[in-house]
This record gives sequence, structure tokens and C-alpha cells, in this order.
Amino acid sequence: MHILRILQTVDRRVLYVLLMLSVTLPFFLTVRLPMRVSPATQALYDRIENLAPDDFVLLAIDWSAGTRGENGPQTEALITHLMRKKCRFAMLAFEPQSPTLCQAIAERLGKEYGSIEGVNWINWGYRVDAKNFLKGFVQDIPAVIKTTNRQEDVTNLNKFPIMKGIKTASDIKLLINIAPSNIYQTYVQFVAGAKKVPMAVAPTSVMVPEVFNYLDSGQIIGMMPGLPGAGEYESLLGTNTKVTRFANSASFAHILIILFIVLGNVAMLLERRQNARAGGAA
Amino acid sequence: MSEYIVRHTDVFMLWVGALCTLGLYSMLYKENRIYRLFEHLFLGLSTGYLVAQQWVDVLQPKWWKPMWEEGRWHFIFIVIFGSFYYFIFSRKGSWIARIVIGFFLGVASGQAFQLFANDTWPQIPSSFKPLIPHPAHTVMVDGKETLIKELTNSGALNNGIFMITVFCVMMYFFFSFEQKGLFVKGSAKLGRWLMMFTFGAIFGATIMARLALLIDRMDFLLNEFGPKAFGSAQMMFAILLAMMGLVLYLALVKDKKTPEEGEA
Amino acid sequence: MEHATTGARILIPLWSVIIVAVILFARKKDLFIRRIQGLSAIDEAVGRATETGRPMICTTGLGIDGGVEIVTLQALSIVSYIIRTSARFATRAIVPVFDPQMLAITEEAVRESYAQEGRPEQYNSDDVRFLTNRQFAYAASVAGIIAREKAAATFLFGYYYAEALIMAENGHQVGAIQIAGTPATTQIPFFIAACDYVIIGDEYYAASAYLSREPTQLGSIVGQDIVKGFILILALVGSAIVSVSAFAGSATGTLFTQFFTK
Amino acid sequence: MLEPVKGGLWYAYVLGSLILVAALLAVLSLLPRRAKRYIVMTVTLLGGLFYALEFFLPTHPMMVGDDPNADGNFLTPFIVPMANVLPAISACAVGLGVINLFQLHGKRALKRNADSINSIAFFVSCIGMAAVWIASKQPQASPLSKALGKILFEGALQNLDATMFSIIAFYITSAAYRAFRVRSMEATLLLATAIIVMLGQITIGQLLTAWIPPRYDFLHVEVIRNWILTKINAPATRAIAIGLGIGSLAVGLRIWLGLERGSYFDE
Repeated sequence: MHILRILQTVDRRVLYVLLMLSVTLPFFLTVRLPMRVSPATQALYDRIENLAPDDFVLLAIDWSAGTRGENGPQTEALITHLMRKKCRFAMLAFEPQSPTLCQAIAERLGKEYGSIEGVNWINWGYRVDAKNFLKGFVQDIPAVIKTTNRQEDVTNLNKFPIMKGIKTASDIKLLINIAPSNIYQTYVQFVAGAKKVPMAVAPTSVMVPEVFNYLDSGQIIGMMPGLPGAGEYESLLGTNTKVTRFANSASFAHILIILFIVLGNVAMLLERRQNARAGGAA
Repeated sequence: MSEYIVRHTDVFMLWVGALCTLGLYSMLYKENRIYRLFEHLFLGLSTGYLVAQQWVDVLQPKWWKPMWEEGRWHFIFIVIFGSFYYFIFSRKGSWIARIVIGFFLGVASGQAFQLFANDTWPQIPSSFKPLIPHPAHTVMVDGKETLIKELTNSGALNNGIFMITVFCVMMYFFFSFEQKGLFVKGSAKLGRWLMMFTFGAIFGATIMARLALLIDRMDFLLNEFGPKAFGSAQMMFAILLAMMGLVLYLALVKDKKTPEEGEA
Repeated sequence: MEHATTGARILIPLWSVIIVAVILFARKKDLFIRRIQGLSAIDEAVGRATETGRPMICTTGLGIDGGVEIVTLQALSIVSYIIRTSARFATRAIVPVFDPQMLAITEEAVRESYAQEGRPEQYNSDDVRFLTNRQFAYAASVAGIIAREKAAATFLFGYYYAEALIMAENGHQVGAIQIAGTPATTQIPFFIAACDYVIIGDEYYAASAYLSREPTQLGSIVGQDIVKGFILILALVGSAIVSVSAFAGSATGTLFTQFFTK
Repeated sequence: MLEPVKGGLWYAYVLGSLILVAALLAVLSLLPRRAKRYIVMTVTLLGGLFYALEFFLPTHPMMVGDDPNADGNFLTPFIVPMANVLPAISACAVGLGVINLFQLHGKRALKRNADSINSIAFFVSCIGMAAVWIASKQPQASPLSKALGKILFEGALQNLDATMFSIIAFYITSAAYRAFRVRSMEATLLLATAIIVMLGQITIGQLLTAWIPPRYDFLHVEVIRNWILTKINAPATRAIAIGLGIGSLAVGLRIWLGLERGSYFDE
């Protein structure tokens, strides 16, 4: 009887410590387990794989350090793929921290893949008021973007040859929103829907179930679902960063949580049965 | 001094980062002074950063430079109109704030049509799911050959489940009549059950989302900070273990003696 | 679509006219909407807070875009109802505010609610509190208030993000009876896990209409119902047309779908 | 009239505009409350009318933003100027929150109790961060301001942000443990789906069913997960989303046409 009660009311701090252990211990483990690639991730990968060199891609990056654990690896995987395919890409943000965070990632990977700022990629920086801004953006990109995150004029084609031929949203071959919130819906409403720009999303896991509705209707053509998606994408790219390592920690922590849910339930059911047998009101 | 900071920027960054991380995690034991201090630092830093970035990326290039440096005097109207917001603090002048707030509410309402047309609208035709299994056909549409894909038995079954789910969940959200009668009540109830699949899926997916952030934090402490500060990840792990032990001791032994105060 | 297509140019204005017409009709005649289950729980929670003598916490959420917006204003109208119910029993209600633009409006609404019940003296300006407009700092502050005041009941209405769970968990820890309502689908599971009753999705707007009996809101809900019915029937009819025409190998289904997609 | 000007003329124009608007507001504030409400309603209506008409009015081919294939009507050329002006206006609202925070923490800092140290910490970090970040973004920024900017942003802010968010991992664990009990049909469905989704998104979970031969692929946990997400979750989400979509259309109409009543709109 007593043990059944305890199993249902474990002090939350005991849980916290166990959770921390289940996350940190696998860091010292080197086994790597395979992961099956989901259809949505495969669709996004194939889409980028089929882009021609020099195709223009808009990376709408809207995360802050708060969700770096998921959105960071996603951004890295996508930029790696775009740089390998020699596609041109621009980064735009409605979150103040984002330009600084993604500039660092693009600069680092740019060195590795010989991708040059201004020629192969550009950082447009931070803007406010997404809806009103995007309304004009789809019609005339240079006139609405105006400057980069360094306050340099984007219409200066000598300095930014990447902007050659980029006039309206119809010149964007693929739009990918790396999103920690429902900002992706604003892109569906005012960019992808408006100019029929193919759009993919790399959301945090929280929003994954909701995005399936847009995948079914074809408003979104592919998705990299959270950290697992980034892991799947890395296995497609053949890269191996810490994300693949993180998968072990995630696995152990999940198992721990499931175990506790099951224990709590079994204890509850057993206790209920005991009470019923004792004739007490359960 | 300034040269020292410039030379050791990375070291400072790591230590500041680790202190901030542990300071906030102290909340997991219970709400305390250290946590509150770091919480306020966080509040200040993020507010300061927001203001600075708004100035650097938006107001300076889009308003200040054209108005001040290029002499476009009429840009003053942007800030005049923008300053209307601040009348919200005055009881007498709050109607002036309502002009600008009302204007933006109006703009958002005017855009609601396009928003609806691009977001909700395409979901309607995508719900026209075929339910009868059939082989592939080619038909002429506008003088062009168009392929109608094959629909297998299992595909038809899946489409049926899809349509039933849409129907039942929508039934749950009708409010202008009582949910009475076997059909209405039954489908609304089934709708609520079917929604539980979505909510369960969101819960399960969110566990991954939050764990990913925790893993990222632990990776910072053990694999970035640990090796630089204490020489190895193992050393940092030992320190973490000690901290966890302390929390357990405080939570299970000490708090049991003094009844727990309500905490955050 | 950047500009309305033929289908949208016909149907969206038609639906808009239906909604507006029902709203105007509602001003003349009282319309029926069914009672939302969670609403009985509100009265129960107020009752329980009264018995314990501890305060209630009512939040109006973070909002979608920030600033003055309907989601938050409707949460405020539910909070006004709660305060009107509790004013008779002199139960204290603390209302933390997230958005600076909403502060003055919230103060006004709360003061008004006490006045309506003939208890203007119960209004305490310290109980409507602006905390901060940073997400997690706000959550932490609300959690702190819940814990320190040992809230007997918490009412979490409005639009929420990840902070939903922080507040609801803390409310649960002090044993508060909790009622939440939000149109934010991603946060509903956490309210379901930690709260006693949850008002889901559209029910949120209906709840506010039901409580306020405001003709605009009532008419809007009924008008939306008609449009929803229209769409539901459209989907079923469309599905039937597409099924039959695909089975028969005719182009009708494709043409019908194209009316909406082109 | 709107040409750029320099020197004294610039000051004259700017000052003139300020005086003009101030005078206009002063005159308008003499109006009765009802009239003021109508002014606000008219502004709201006009703001919405522009975008509504631009969207619905018939279009004809026209050159928009160097795009020869574009369509538009007589309002379309104003979309781009609006996109440049409106965000700049709404950016002005950034100070609202700051003013409220400064008031709140100013009061607390002056109270001189245990909490005032926190409010002082708020002021120092807020002003420090803003000053350092703006300085570090100027063309002639000193190495010190750049280093400090990096320490404050990458060292402090980034880690505080990430940590604060990750704390929810602990809460969600305890919430799942406590709340996921098979008490009712609804709770059971929620619990079962959550567990399947969880197992399907981790490697160990996928290993559990990896032994099942490919012929019975539909028994693999990640396949079941995907089925639930696409065949039940997607339509359920769609049904909720259609309701909310019509709701937001209705809300838009209510505000736009001035039909809304209640706390804010009655005054």
C-alpha cells in the first residue's frame, strides 16, 4: 500500500535529478544508433537537392537563443546543404537576436565550403511588423529590404552580386522558415500563399503536429521536425555534428519519462484494486 | 584593463555563461535570491538588447538616416504618428493613442481577408478527399491532359478516417444549438476524443522540444565550459553530481523537517 | 493569392456579409448559444476561493501580435465576469498584466466590474499589476505571485506560448483550482495536464460571448456557425463530387476543385 | 514639397510640422467624446479599407517592382511605400514597455528593501546592454565595445535565454508524470498518443519495433506515429484551424466596421 502511494507521488526534485542524469550520462557513451528518415524531412531534402546552383533561397530565421537547442542544428544543416549545392541564399529575421546568431553560423560554415558573404549569401538583418513588411516585400524586394544587417545598401550590385535578378518574391525558388513560433503562418499567409513560393518549415518539435495540416493541403512542401528532424537531415547529408550525439541523450530521457508515466499508472491501478477489494471508496 | 578584456573575451564569455546557467537552474530546488537576481539581469539584458537592435536595424536606417542625414524632413511624421502611442499613459489624452492603435487594428483587419484566403481557404479544397477506390485516369481539363492518381483501398479508408475526423471535430465547435440527439451528441463527443490524439501528439512532441533545449544546456556546461574551465568534461560532471546531491539532500532531508513553504 | 481569385471574390465577401448581418440582427433579437461546459467550473472555482479566503489570480495572456487585440480583450471580458461574480463575496482578484498597452484598459475594466456590482471600494489598484513584457520573466513573476499568495483559484485566459506550463504547474503545486481557456492549440495539452477545466479553441470565443451577452459577440458566434456549416457541407459535397467523378473517370471533380485553387 | 532639404529650412519644416500636428490635436481635443470616437473609427475603417480593396478589386496587368508579369489595381503601387512606413511607425512603440518597466523598477529600487538590489540590477543590465550594443554596431566601434558586446550577448543573454527555456523540460517531466493517468477515455487517448509519438521520435523507440519484418511495416512505431500525425492529427488540427480562421475573419470585420463593443471600444 505504502509503496504504491510513493510511486504515485515521487518528489518532483527526485525526478529533476534523474532527468538531468539521463541527459548527461549518455554524453559519455559513443554508440550511435540509426534513425529512420521521415517522409516530411525527405521531401525537404529532395527539394533542395533538386535546386540548381545559383537558385535563390530565402531563409527566414526567427529563433532566439532560447530555442537554440533545436533551431540551431536545423539552421546548420540547412545552410550546409545550401552551401554545398552552391545555391544563393538570404537570411531575414523578425526576432532581434536572430541576425547575430545566424551570421555566426553562416560565417563559420562559409569558411568551410568557400561560400562568400555578398556573393553566395547575404544577411538582411532584423525587421519589425512582419505582416505589413512582408506585404510589400513580395512585390519589390530591394525597395523594401533596402539595407543589410551592416546597414549597407543592397542595391549596390558590385558589393552584393547575390542580389542580381532578385526583384520580387517570384524570384525566390524556395522559402524555408526556421521557426520557434507560429511566425511560419505569417509566411504562409503573406509570402508563400501570395506569390505561390514553395515553402518549407523547420519548426521546433512543439509545432510539428500543427504543420501536418499544412503539409496535407500542400501549403507547405516539406518539414524538418525539430531536433529529430535535424538528426535525420544530417544522416542524409552524411555530416556528423553534435546533433547525432544528442539523439542518445534524448532517447534516454524519453525512456525515463515513459517509465515514470507507466510506473505512476500501474501504481494507481493497483492501489485502486486494493481499495476496491478492501471495500473502501476508491 | 580594457586590453585584458579584449584578449580574454572567450574566457569571460564562458564563465559568465556558466554562472548565468547555474544561477537560473537554482530555481529547480526552489525560488531563491540568486535566481531572482539572475532573472532581473535577464530581464534587463533582453530589454536593453531589444531597444538597441530596434534602433540599429530599424529606426536608425529607416527613419533617422533619411530624415537627419538625407534631409527628408517629412519622415518626422513617422515619429509624430508613432509618438501617439505614448498618450496611452495619460487619461485625458488616451484617445490620441487610440488613433494610432485603431489605425493598426484597421490595417490588420483589412489584411484579415488575404490572411484567410491564403491560410484557411486552401484547406477547404484540400478536404475534398476521394472516398471510392479507383484506378488511375487521365482526363482533359482546359484542353490539357491531367492525371487523376490511383486510389487504393487503404488510401480510401485513410481518406474516410480523415473526413470523419474533420466532420466530428467541427461538430464539436458549433455553438448555436444544443448538442442533443444521438448523432449530434455522438459526433461531437467523438470529435473531442479525436482531438485528444492531436493534443497527445503535441504533448509528446513538446517533450522532445524541451529536452532538446536541456540537452543543449548540458552540452554547454559539460563539453564547452567544462574542458576550458576545469580541464575535462568529467570534472564538470562531478561538480554537477555534487550539486544534484545537494539539491536532493535539501529537498528530501531538510525540507521534510521544516514544512515546505509555497514556492515557485 | 496576392489578389482574390474568382472563387474567393465571391465566397469571402458572402461569408463576411453573413457574419455582419447576423451581428446586426443580434442587436435586435437575443440569440441563443449553448452553455460551454467549462463555464460552470468558473462559478465553482470562485465559490471555492471564497470559502478558503485566499485570492484568485486572473491572467489575460500574452496576445498574438502584442498590443491591443481581440484575444486579450475577450480574456478581459471573462475576467470582468469573474470579478463581478466574486465582488459579492469580497474575494480578492489579482490581475497581472503583460502588455503595456493593455494596462490602462485592464485597470479600467476591473474598476468598472467592481462598480457594476456596487462595490467600487473593493477595487485595489495594487491588484492590477503590470509585471513585465518579457515572456519568461512574466511567467516567473506570475508563478511567484501564485506561490506567495497561495492562490485558491487561477484563471488563465487569452493567448499563451511556452510559459503556459510554468504558470499552470505552479498553480497546481499550491493546490489552486485552475481553469484555462486559449485558442492556442499548442498549449492546450499542458492546460489539460495541469488544470481542472480547459476551454478549447473556438470555445474560448463562445465562452466570452456567452458570459458577456454582448450582441456583437453573440451574433458573431452564430454567424461564424453558419459559415462553418457552409464550409463543412461544402467539404462533404466536394468530397462526394471528387469521389464519384474520379471513380467514373470524369474531369468534373478536378474542375470543381480548381474553382477553389485557381 | 517632399524634396529633401538642408540646413535652416529643414528645421523650419520639422518644427512647422510639429506645431501643426500639436495645434490640430489641441483643436480636436476640444471635441466631445463621441466625436473623438468617430475619428478613431474612421481612421480604423480607412486603414482597413486600403488593404481590403487592394485585395478584392479587379486587377489588370501592370508593372510592379520590376516584375513584368504582375497584376494589380490602382491601389497596388502604394503597397510598397506602406510596407516601408508602417513598420517604422510600429517600431516607435518599443518605448512603451520600457517606460512601464522603468516605472515599476524605479519604484522598487527606491523602496530600499531586499528586492531593490534586483531592480537596480535590472537598470544596470538594461542600460549597459543597450549602450554597449549600439556602440559595438557603429562603423568606428572600439575593440572594447565589441568585446563587451560579445560577452553580454553571447555570454550572458544567450545563455540566460536558453536556460530559462530549458527549465520547462523539468516542468514538463513532472507534469507528464503527474497528469498522465488513465482516469478517463480522454486521458487514456492523450496518454497513448503521447507515448507513441515519443517512442517514434527517438532511436531507442524505433529499435523496439525494428525487428518486425518490412512486410508488416505498418507495425513499426515510427510508421504508426506518422499515421496518427497525418491521418488523425492533421484533420483534427484542420477542423480547429478552420474554426479559428473564420473566427479571425469575423473579428477583423467587427473591428474594421466599428461593430465591436466592450471595455476598450465603448469609450
